[in-house]
Amino acid sequence: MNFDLTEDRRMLSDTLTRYLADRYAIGDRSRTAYAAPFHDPDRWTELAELGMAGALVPETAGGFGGTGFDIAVLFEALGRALCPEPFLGTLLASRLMLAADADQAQLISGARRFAVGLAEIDAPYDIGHIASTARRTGDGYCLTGRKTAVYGGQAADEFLLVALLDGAPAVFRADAAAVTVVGYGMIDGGGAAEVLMEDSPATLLLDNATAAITGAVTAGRLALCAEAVGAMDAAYAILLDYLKTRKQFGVVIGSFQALQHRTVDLLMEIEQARSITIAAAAALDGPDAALKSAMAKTLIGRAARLVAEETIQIHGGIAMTWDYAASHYAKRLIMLDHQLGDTDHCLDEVMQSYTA
Amino acid sequence: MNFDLTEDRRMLSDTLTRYLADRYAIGDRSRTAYAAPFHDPDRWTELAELGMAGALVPETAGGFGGTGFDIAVLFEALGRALCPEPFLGTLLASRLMLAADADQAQLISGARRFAVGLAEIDAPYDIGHIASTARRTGDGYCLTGRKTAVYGGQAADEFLLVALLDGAPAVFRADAAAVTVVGYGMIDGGGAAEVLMEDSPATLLLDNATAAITGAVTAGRLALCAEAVGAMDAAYAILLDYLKTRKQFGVVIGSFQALQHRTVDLLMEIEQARSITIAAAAALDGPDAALKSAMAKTLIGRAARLVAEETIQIHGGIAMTWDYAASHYAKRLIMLDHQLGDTDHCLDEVMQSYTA
Amino acid sequence: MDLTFTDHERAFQTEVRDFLATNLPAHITAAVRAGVELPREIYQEWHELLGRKGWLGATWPREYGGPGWTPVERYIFDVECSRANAPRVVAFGPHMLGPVIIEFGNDRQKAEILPRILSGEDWWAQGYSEPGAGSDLASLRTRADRDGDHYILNGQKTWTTLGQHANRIFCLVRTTQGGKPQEGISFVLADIDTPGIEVRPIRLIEGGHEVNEVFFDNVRVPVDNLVGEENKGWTIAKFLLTHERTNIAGVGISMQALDELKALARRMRRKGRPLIEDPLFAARIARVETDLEAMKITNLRMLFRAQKQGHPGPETSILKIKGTLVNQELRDLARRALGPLAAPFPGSVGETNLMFGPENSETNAATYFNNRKTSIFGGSNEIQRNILTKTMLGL
Amino acid sequence: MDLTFTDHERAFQTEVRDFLATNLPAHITAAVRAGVELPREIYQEWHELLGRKGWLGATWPREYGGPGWTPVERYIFDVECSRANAPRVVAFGPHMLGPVIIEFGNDRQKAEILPRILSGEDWWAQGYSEPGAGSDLASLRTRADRDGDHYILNGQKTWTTLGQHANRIFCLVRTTQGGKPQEGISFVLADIDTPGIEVRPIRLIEGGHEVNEVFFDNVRVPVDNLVGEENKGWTIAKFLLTHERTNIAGVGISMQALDELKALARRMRRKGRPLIEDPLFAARIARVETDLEAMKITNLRMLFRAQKQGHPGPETSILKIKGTLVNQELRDLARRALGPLAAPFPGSVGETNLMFGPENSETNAATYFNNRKTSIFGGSNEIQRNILTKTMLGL
Repeated sequence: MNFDLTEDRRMLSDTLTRYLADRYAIGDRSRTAYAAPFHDPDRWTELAELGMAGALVPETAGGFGGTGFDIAVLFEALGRALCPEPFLGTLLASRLMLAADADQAQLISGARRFAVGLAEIDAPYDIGHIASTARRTGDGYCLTGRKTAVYGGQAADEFLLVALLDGAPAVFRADAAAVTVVGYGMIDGGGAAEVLMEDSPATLLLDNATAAITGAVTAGRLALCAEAVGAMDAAYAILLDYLKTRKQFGVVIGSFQALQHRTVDLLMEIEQARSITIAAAAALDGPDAALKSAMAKTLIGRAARLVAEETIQIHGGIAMTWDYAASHYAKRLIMLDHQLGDTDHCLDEVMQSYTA
Repeated sequence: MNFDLTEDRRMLSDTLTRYLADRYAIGDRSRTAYAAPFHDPDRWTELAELGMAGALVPETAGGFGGTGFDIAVLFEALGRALCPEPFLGTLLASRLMLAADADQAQLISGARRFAVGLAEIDAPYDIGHIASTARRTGDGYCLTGRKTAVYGGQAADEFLLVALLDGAPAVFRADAAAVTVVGYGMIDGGGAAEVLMEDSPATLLLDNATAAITGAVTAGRLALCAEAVGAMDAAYAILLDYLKTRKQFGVVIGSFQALQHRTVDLLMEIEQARSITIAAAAALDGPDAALKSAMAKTLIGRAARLVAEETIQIHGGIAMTWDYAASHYAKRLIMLDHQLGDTDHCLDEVMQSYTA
Repeated sequence: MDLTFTDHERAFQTEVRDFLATNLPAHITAAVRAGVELPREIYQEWHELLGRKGWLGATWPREYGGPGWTPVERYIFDVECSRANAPRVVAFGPHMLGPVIIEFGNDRQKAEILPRILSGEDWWAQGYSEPGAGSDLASLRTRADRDGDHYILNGQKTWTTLGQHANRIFCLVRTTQGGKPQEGISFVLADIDTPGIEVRPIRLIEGGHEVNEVFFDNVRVPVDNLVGEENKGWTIAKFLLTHERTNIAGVGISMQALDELKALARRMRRKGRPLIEDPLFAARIARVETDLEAMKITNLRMLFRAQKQGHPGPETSILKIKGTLVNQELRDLARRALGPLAAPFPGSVGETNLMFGPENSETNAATYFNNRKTSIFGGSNEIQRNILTKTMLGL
Repeated sequence: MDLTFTDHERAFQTEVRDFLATNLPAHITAAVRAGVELPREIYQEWHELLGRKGWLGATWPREYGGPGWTPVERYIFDVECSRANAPRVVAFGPHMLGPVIIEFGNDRQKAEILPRILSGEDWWAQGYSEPGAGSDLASLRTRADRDGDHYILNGQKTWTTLGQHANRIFCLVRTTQGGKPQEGISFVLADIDTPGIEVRPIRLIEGGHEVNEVFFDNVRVPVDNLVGEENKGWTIAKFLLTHERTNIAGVGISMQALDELKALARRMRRKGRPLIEDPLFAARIARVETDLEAMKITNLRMLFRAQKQGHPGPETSILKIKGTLVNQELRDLARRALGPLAAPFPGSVGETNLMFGPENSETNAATYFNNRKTSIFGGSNEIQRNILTKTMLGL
């Protein structure tokens, strides 16, 4: 048993943290996160050069990481800085390409940005009710349908798109030019897109892809949980500082016992969130991966909402303002519950294990 | 709009409250509530003579009450005193007899004690899956099955029993001697019984009785909610008194803000519980009766648990002891969730209204 | 016990409904339904509409141009307006300054100020909170130093809601330094265009401009603009903080939000069926609906007491807390119902015919974040719990 | 990061499992599963069994007869015992007094007291809390006045768990009056049968006899029974309060309770199907299972730190709070699962062959009520929050 990071991962974390502190201080971050293209292409390239995309990819596929703890360490640092760069889409793409044994050199180098179209309006969190379809053509396939909430899609060069082929989910590759991309910024910063496929040409990456897609979602959930832990730590530090400095009625507000006990409750939930994320990271690539990541995401959906709402409430008005960093952490913590399965959806997956 | 009690109901409440204060002070109450027959037959007769059974019965049926507010006022007073007398079974029986236009003179006078067998082990809260059956005989019916949690059954003279007749729930009357009664005391005081029917002779009170049974359960839920409000008020008064007198670290514990705010939260939930009970009382006998009583019971299931657990926790060890009244209030508040549909079951009924 | 309204009250309810059905323009209700920030013109149109009908000064006695409503009538009016998707009345003139002038103003002030509120000519802003004095109002530092017939105002106010639209402002200022915090405070009026006053926007969490900072730099205000006695402003502040609010729980708004939530949950789909059939989501709706149902009665009980005793009881604090919790839970569920479609930052989607969710849902997340304010402003829920600790618990 | 146990630890786990499988008698596990109060004999049998194996003084160094376990081994042992339905070890002798004697006792005390704990000859009770001093231990008033070679004890202790079975008791008493509350306290041992000591039962909420009051009326105790220095008892009290507890969260007990809950939910039926298929109930189970899963890791992190730094961090308070919440929620669900069958007062049903629920479920409600104690004793959850406020928040 060892809860220390390996030397390699500590270095990865330190490097990324230093870079983000330098380039993504909160004011810079918000300018980038809320103006098209909702990330910074130059910085994305720099991050790839620092090895951050490669850290998500196993050595067997040309990267230098890709385990649950690599993913967790990287996303925790991203979360602490609220970094809007499209790492989530990159991770999802990498896992699908890994399942297909596809070359990931351009993903690792950052030369090409990938995004994954999974969700649909009527099937936001599960792949059991996808409506997009693929049709065979002479030399390939054509896709029809609409993919929603394609993270990083507003700035992607290439899409991996899930559509039904002979009734089963399959994954296709399509150039950005081959589909209609409606990009937008997200309320918590960063960008996404709706992707419209109207008999759009594509190549097959993977058929009968249910297991591969579940694997990608599992890794994505772990990443979001780790990101939440980083963001919760940062929000909590801001709150703690405020409790020690802000005065009301002649004393620091941290001296009020009602606030103290509520703050302790946040601490407990953050520690529980950290623990369940460790459990999910350790389980990734094992037989319990999906269940543990569902457990992690449902717990974190609860914890992150509590931390976000209580951070605002205990602060008072100041945390309701754009210019105060805690407000941005609160937004991210709330909105990541909407990604890849919310707290109820993931709880339901845990429940399903009782009757499976 | 008027939230004052009518003069009649105020008198009813005052009379009952005075009687209970005199005869059911907490020590006396616990002796009666925990020793067979788990109520006091003499006091039951006195209460009937004071008109308390009749207050549950409409004038058209020979009583002098029977509205939602009559039921609420009476059970609230019973709840404040944790009275173990079998009023719940009496109310359920009266509603069924009312639906059947049966004579209630003996119920009103207290001469005969009635109890109702609705629930079964595999159908504790709903009548949709009852397994007990009735069989026609020459001059009547014979019943077979087991009825569980028959409140007041340990001391009943006569049972109203629900069994399937031609596949539909019907209500039958059976003398206590015609069935096997396994009486017991309840952990929160008072008594109940399991009733075993082994081809036991009975007479038909009501066939196709689903609506009548639902009506009886609706009234019973209202009664339990009102009882909970009374018990919460009493528990809360004990807690407030303790907060003002108990010292720790040299000050009264009521001076700790964390406890103050949690106590305020209890106050809010009790007021909400009172309100929803008023809503259910007003709706009884109207088209929304079942829905409003389900709303009331689900809210009170939540509120009563919170009040019970927090009352113990804020008190500390003293409220864990048998000799301190708050412990008995806590038990009643927890266990009444187990009667006639718990908080989840009643919530589910509210949910069903969305798709009905 | 009788939970029904009187015949008279029911007739009044019908009158309000009919008035709204006939007079409230569709472009206003559309804007309210869409959940976006309303422009000044819409508020102005609504105020003038009510002003003409004599319903703007809802709490004012008839002699000052109010409708002379009972607490129950005011409640009915509030609920019906919410149900009809009318905008809120911007409270600062009609519901705050108006009653203050009626209670504390002199005859000249009454004659000058009250009609201009009812006509919509004046839009008042509130100058209460300061950066260092949020819930702790008594520690305010904006000072008004006497200079002949004028006060010279210096300092800063904040959280001035819709102050960008106002032409006048009422302020709590410190006219005497030293002494107890509550002493030496005065209640003073000013025109926003007085030299030295600057209104700067505060951008809120969801990106909107709803509140402002107001800076005072040697602002000269006539002494005549003092309301009530000098140094006795705390009395007015307390009057305003405890001023009767018949619908502090926002029952109508929450009823409307619940209806919209149910409609949304019927349209959104999860796992091949409508979201409202998802047991966990339906349970969330049922829980908050039950709370709201109880809160309606709690509200009516408060009205009954207010009507009977002439003043509401401390349950107003309960209603403030519960009202915000219920409202915030409803906003949470509406956001949650949209799933990933809640993500777009309003305005960040370019020209497109694409719907990102059911009609009017594109502001759901922003509304959720914005409404976190309700448990903070007007005396935070923590302050309300402190009040209840004193008044109801006696601790 | 590596969450797996070492080969050595896994081998130890197997050893414990094998030992329990071979040696723990069926009548003991049956009594534990049934959830009833255990009689003295069962504890005694269990203690002697562990004593013979050398596993009773789990935290003791080898030189005093302990097994010399690491924190991880102690954790593994605790979890495996819970999973095997072994009784708890009654902590007062083996886990509390033993370490105190090892740390503060003199050689004579070590030689006399420690072996009698390990052999099961002595059953120690704890005399800590007093009616006026629960969480506020420093305000204790039981006094020990010196009279030659004796102390004369007068006062009252309470919450003395299983004191009815004990033959000896350790007490915090006041040997000097006045001064700061923490000063003048001493740690003294006494035989229960000393004239003037009376143990009276306290009946608990669920009806059981688990705790006692202990009265001291001019009880003469040799001065040799003082442990550590006179008037320095507070040091020992603090040592005990912060004494390393590797399984304060009760992970094994909760794992066992979760398994039993799931089995129960599979057997009980609602609306024609197993309760575990009821979405609202299944959601409750899934929520608490998830919390427990997280808590296991939080516990391992604490162990890792304890092993690495030689002492656990302040997260023990987190584990105490979360551990009780998880355990209490599990007890709540077990009670809830039974529906109306949870109602019978244990013992009130006469002779009958009737089952009132699945096997061993008849004590579920009583266990739920009894376990409300866990968030109160050993430093209530409120005290733990105060501790965390200081240690982790720095407030």
